[in-house]
Amino acid sequence: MKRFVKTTEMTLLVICVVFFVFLVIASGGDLVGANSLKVLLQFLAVPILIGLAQMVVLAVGQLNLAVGAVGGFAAAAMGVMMADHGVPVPLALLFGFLLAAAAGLANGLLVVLTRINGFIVTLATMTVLLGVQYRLVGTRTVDAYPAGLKSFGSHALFGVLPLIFLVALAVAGLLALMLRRTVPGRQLLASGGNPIAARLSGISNDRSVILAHTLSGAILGVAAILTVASSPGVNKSIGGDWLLPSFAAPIIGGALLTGGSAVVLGTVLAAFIVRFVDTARAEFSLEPSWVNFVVGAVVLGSVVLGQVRTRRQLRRTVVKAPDAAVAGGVS
Amino acid sequence: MSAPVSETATAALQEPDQPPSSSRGGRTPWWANQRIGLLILVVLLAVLFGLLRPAFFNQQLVVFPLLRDIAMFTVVGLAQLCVLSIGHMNLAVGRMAAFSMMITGISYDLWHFSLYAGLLVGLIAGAAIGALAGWVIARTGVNSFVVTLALDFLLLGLIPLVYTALTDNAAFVTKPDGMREMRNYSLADICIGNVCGSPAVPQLALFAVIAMGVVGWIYSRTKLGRELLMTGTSVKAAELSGIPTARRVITAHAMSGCLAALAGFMLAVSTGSIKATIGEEFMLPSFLGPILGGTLLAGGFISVWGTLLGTALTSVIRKGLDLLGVGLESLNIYLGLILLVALSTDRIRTVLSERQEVRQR
Amino acid sequence: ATGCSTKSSNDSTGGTAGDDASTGSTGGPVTLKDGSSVKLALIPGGAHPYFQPWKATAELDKTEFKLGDVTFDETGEWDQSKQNNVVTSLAARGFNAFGIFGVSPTDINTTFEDLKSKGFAVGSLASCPAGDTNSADFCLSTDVEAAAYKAAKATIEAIGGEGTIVHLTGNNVDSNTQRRIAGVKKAVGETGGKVTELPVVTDIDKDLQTAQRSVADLLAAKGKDIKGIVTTAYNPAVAAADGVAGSKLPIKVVAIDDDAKILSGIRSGGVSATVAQNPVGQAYVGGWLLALLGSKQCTMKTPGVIVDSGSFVVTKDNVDTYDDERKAKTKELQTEFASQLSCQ
Amino acid sequence: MTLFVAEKVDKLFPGVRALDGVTLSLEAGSVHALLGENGAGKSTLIKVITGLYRPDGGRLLLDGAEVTFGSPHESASAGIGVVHQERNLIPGFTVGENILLQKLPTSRGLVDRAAIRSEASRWLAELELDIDPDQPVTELSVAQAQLVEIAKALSVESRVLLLDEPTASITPNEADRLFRVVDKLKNDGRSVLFVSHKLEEVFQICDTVTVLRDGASVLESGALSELTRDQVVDLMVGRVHEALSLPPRSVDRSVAPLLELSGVGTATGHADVDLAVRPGEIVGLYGLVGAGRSELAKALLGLDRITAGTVRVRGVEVRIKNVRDALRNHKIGYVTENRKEEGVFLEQSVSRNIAVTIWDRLRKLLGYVPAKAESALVAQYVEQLGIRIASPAQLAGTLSGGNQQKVSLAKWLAAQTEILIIDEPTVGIDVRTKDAFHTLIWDLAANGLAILLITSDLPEMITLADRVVVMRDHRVQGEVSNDHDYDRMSQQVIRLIHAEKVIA
Ligand SMILES: Nc1ncnc2c1ncn2[C@@H]1O[C@H](COP(=O)(O)OP(=O)(O)OP(=O)(O)O)[C@@H](O)[C@H]1O
Ligand SMILES: Nc1ncnc2c1ncn2[C@@H]1O[C@H](COP(=O)(O)OP(=O)(O)OP(=O)(O)O)[C@@H](O)[C@H]1O
Ligand SMILES: O[C@@H]1[C@@H](O)[C@@H](O)CO[C@H]1O
Ligand SMILES: [Mg+2]
Ligand SMILES: [Mg+2]
Repeated sequence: MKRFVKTTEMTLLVICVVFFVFLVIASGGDLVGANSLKVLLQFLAVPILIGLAQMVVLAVGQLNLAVGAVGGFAAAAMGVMMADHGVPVPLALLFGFLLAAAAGLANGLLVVLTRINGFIVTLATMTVLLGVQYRLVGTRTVDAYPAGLKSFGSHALFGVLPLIFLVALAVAGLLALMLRRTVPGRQLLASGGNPIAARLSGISNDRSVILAHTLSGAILGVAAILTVASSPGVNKSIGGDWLLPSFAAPIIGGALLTGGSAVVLGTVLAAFIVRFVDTARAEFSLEPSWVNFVVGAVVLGSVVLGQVRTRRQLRRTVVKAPDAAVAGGVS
Repeated sequence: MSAPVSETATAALQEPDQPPSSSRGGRTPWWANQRIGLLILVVLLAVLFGLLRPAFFNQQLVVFPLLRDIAMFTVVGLAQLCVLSIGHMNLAVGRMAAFSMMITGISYDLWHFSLYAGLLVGLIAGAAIGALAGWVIARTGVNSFVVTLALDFLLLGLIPLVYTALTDNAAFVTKPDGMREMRNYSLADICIGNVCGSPAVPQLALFAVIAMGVVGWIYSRTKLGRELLMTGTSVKAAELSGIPTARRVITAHAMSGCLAALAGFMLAVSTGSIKATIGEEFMLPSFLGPILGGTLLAGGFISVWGTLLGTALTSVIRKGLDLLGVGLESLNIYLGLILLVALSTDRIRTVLSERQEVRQR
Repeated sequence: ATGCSTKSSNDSTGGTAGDDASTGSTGGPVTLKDGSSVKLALIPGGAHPYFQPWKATAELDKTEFKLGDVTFDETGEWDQSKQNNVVTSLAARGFNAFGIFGVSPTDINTTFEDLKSKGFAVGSLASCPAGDTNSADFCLSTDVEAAAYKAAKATIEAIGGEGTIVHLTGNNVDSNTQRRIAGVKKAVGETGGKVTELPVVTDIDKDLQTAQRSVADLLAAKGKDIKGIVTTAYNPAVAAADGVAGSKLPIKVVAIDDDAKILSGIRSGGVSATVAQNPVGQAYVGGWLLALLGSKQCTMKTPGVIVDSGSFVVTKDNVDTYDDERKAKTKELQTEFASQLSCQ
Repeated sequence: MTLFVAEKVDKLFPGVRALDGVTLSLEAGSVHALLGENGAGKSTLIKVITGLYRPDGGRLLLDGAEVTFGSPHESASAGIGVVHQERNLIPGFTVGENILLQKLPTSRGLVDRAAIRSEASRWLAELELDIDPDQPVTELSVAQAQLVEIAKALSVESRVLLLDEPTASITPNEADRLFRVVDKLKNDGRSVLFVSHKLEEVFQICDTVTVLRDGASVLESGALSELTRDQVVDLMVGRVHEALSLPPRSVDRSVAPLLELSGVGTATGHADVDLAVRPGEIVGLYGLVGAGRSELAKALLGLDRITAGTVRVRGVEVRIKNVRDALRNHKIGYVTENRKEEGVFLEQSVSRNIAVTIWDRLRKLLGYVPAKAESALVAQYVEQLGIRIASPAQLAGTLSGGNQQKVSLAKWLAAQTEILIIDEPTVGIDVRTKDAFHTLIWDLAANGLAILLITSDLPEMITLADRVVVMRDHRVQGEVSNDHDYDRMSQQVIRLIHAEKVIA
């Protein structure tokens, strides 16, 4: 707990709360109305998931440029299966999910087997999958799938908590549990934190990389399911705007590009902050130009703050340390 | 005062038997060199496309625009390469191009600058905005990814505001003298006596040649380039070796911004006007060229030739597919697959060379 | 939720190629003598449902005018550089007549000039270059300002002539967007203050999810005050129809284009009206003109003329018949152009 | 009983034959030393044994049966534990998790934190270490990190334990604790391989020895009791190694100090530090690990804030902004103790590593650095310091530790500084090179350089320093004038360290 107080997560939490309170006041209290809250949370589900999908690959020091393409392709596949081929909903969703996971697995395998830079591999698979997505849906917007799925996508518990948001949180929880408390999860982080040390401890970095990419694909599969359930339809533009936010959330959340950090909470909180900016845009009828300006400032501000924090912290620990070190002195 | 090492110390330090400094010492064979591999790939693909569609060698309609593209994206790649050299990223390359071209556009539209004066102003603006990014990174120690991403958003906000305020159509359409010619002229328009250059080579490509020359020279021949690479390898060690790392960070980003501006100018000249959306498509190609060419994302190693070849590889594939009339349903699928296959051969070569080397001993 | 009955947009989009051919006499008012030397390329800005009718119409052009070859190439992907590359590649492959939707209105004249200087026939289709000049042989396009004006009028009518409306559209720094914003403003202005407009929401046409999120946020923040939404871009139109239906607010939505998804919205009442354009007419008449110009049979009397290809307000009442109106317009276009030609 | 044998092992790297038919055999219940100069192939042999490298020839026998290890995991499962020369901890993890990483305890599919805590505590206790298993390893000092790695190797409960220079960065008293554990293992019938450049330790705890030279074993399993220290050194060096003899050198005490600190306090906690170094003088700065000596050096170079007192260089009060300022304007150089992270650029060529400080001097118009002049200078220092490289283009990261240290020093010699701060110069350096370094440092002082020598190696300090300043808890405890007599001096110094705090 004491350590938590000094973390990036804490900074983000404070920013979140302040931002939220500010928005509530600015909207004259409207924002805490059931519908507004629901809308706020409804559109957090997918951003949280794509942030997490990027976070797991960042955790092994890789990156995934194909987030949008994997998600968009899986969503398109599900849509087409249901609308054009009458595949039952659960089957189509399962199949789409598996496709996304398989795409992630393919990324991982390609990185490991070819030793080509992960950046290039995922760029190439992104290109391929964008092609497949277009081949699947063309310029159509596919929406002829059972209403049950759509009502799942728009249903909210107590009129406030959208189911899809809860699904996203559940995924975040599971991911956190897996990274913190399971052996494969720990091994994955060890590979990211110090690949040589991990290897010396008998951990297969290759396996960690494959696992991370597969997990990323699977999370994107869930994101695709939620997208299909909650969008007016599926078309070739799905996934088109996922790339940048997917990086922004974990990095604002405190992830290191060099690997080794599991920042599930930070990623979720960062997604909240970005979402608040959207809300502010609508609330103040801001021109997108101004919104972009604000996003830029918030990102920079929050991270600079975090940096100042850690620096101060570092200084403090260094000053404190001598006693501990001297304790082992010559006798 | 120098600190000579005396004979005694030197004698004491000498190894009894120096290892034979093998001439081949640790070098990989030429065919395993990544750049040469890329070159072979590019040539093979060009020949293949040429066989399938002889029009591939049409100077005016294919080679000329292809080279113009390669030239521009090479400069885009170099812009990224400069920050990659210190282990940073510039996610705002495209927007920096847009920003600098906005200044150039203003200089044409409002101040009636000549073509080259406007370019110069743009380059300065690019260097300045890049330096700003570098300065923030150096001062705050925040990751370059985050800073340039934030800057990207900031500019994304700023640029349209300026365009909407100053123009009717969100573009500066004033064309200074010489711009049209620059777009269309090839080396055939440059003659020494009655020997003229090839009509397949656009004059615009000269900018890329100059940029490659300057960047290559800086990194291979100068103190600045060496210091950038050292900073990229280890900031701590660089700082402790007396390299002003903060200043190098700023320099790298300024170079990046300046090159982004040049690329923006080349794009503006080749498409026709200076508009807010310049550079929107720069980001991925900016990484693709250098990284395909062997520049390390982690910093400390760059390849200018590699950047050209990496850029050429992707442009040639796309052009070939264009000529084969591959529709959008298949275009991206082929593009991605060819890239993967082509690069896998690179890996196979490396493995083979390692095997061979151990066998030779 | 709104209608769940989308089939392929190709078969339900208003008007098919065949219809338009039957409207004119074979070859139109001026008959093409020999189209075999003409290889026609229709090049949209990128993949978009709006352009899909061009594909079939191009095939029709080929059979009807006995053209050497036709192609429909959307690989430009909304990037002017890429589109320029597509154009030159097509030229290298032997195509010599081009109907182009320029990605960047401020740049496309340059591309046109290049092609003209090489002796090709060029038409600006579905959008005209920004500014006062058009360097193509002709421009056959929706008058976007007029279309937006009509859409705004339809919205105002739908809300009963009073209240607040909001305009959702695409890329702010695109000259067509500016024209659309002006069209809507004009219609609002004409109400003399009875209708007011919230600040325009731009830049939400990139993808469906962004559009959907923006609409939801807009409705959550301002839904109670809004009576009508006029959209002049595709994704915002789809998102607005869906978002309003989901929110159960009494808001009227006016959309753009007649993609299957939107027409089904009109039929089910989720969308009050849409402004259909005339892509079939553009491709058909454009193809015919380009063939005449490309075969050197005719030249334009005044190169660069700009002709409105028409826009049509579609409501529940005329959703099944508006296409006749459109066909009539196509026929009219041919006659209009015939007078602009000087032929051998 | 022979537990493990590595027989005629070969290992090739591009350009280097690191192992050339090496044979090593380890007996149960005995401690075996593996000695050799820097780059002799000790670490490479250990990496081959643990499955990290695939041997290019030879075979491994465990209990007389041939084994091949495809990965460290396989060797660990076969009962071989190892502490590698390089630090290998996972930064984001706790001490406990790092210790048990090879085999994380689980209960019901989840990592069992309580079990980690209790088990890790057991191994920490074994080393008499007072470290919280829940502490993140990033908060450990270098020495603590080293000890945690040893605990990690112990936790595998291996029959064969390989220790590659485990004592390089820990204090003598921590080393003693380690040796007690080694003794216990030995009595349990396990086999321990011990690599060290500190021969005193080797003679203290080892029973047998294998000596490597240039990748070949020149002595296999000799009994240490039958060897003298000089014999071992001669075997390693390959010829008769002359004991270090330094020519007399005197310091002119009347000359004003080149570097002078008075009442210096820093942001990292130093207070009232007084210190002066004259030209031609070697001032030793001694203290236990963590006394704040390196930090003082860094503050001097402007890397940390100086909050009180004055720093004078050549009599003039200065405020040094950064290393560049120190180098250019004051001719001060700093050879860091943290070779891997701060001393050398592992991913750059040897040539660039050495030349990094001289580009300023070589550069012509537009910053052009003539390659010829550069490589000539580099060649000169490579030659003078006997740096063992295949070519100047070789990456520094592929050099042995000793050669890396030489590179790190070479760059400061090349910079032609007048004041040199040298921090722990011979950690992990072989005997001969160490002697050479000592000659070199001596020599530099004789040539008029002012040298501030920070070292935790007391014999080294007593060999080289003219005066020894003792630090503790970021303060100067006192000063001893050195007469180079080890017994007398070491007592004085230790007494100073443990004296009551000086009253300020
Ligand atoms: N990965 C590698 N690639 C190339 N050469 C290497 C590699 N690792 C070691 N070498 C070379 O192999 C030789 C043996 O190195 P090794 O690290 O085993 O020496 P060592 O005896 O452990 O030395 P030290 O006492 O300095 O640790 C050296 O010449 C070194 O440069
Ligand atoms: N790598 C490290 N990680 C964490 N703390 C460290 C590290 N190195 C030093 N410290 C801490 O910094 C303080 C001062 O260390 P400094 O390096 O200046 O001491 P020193 O006297 O030079 O000893 P040495 O360099 O031998 O460790 C000590 O409290 C020490 O615990
Ligand atoms: O209506 C517009 C057309 O004018 C064209 O811009 C393509 O997109 C459609 O939505
Ligand atoms: Mg070693
Ligand atoms: Mg120290």
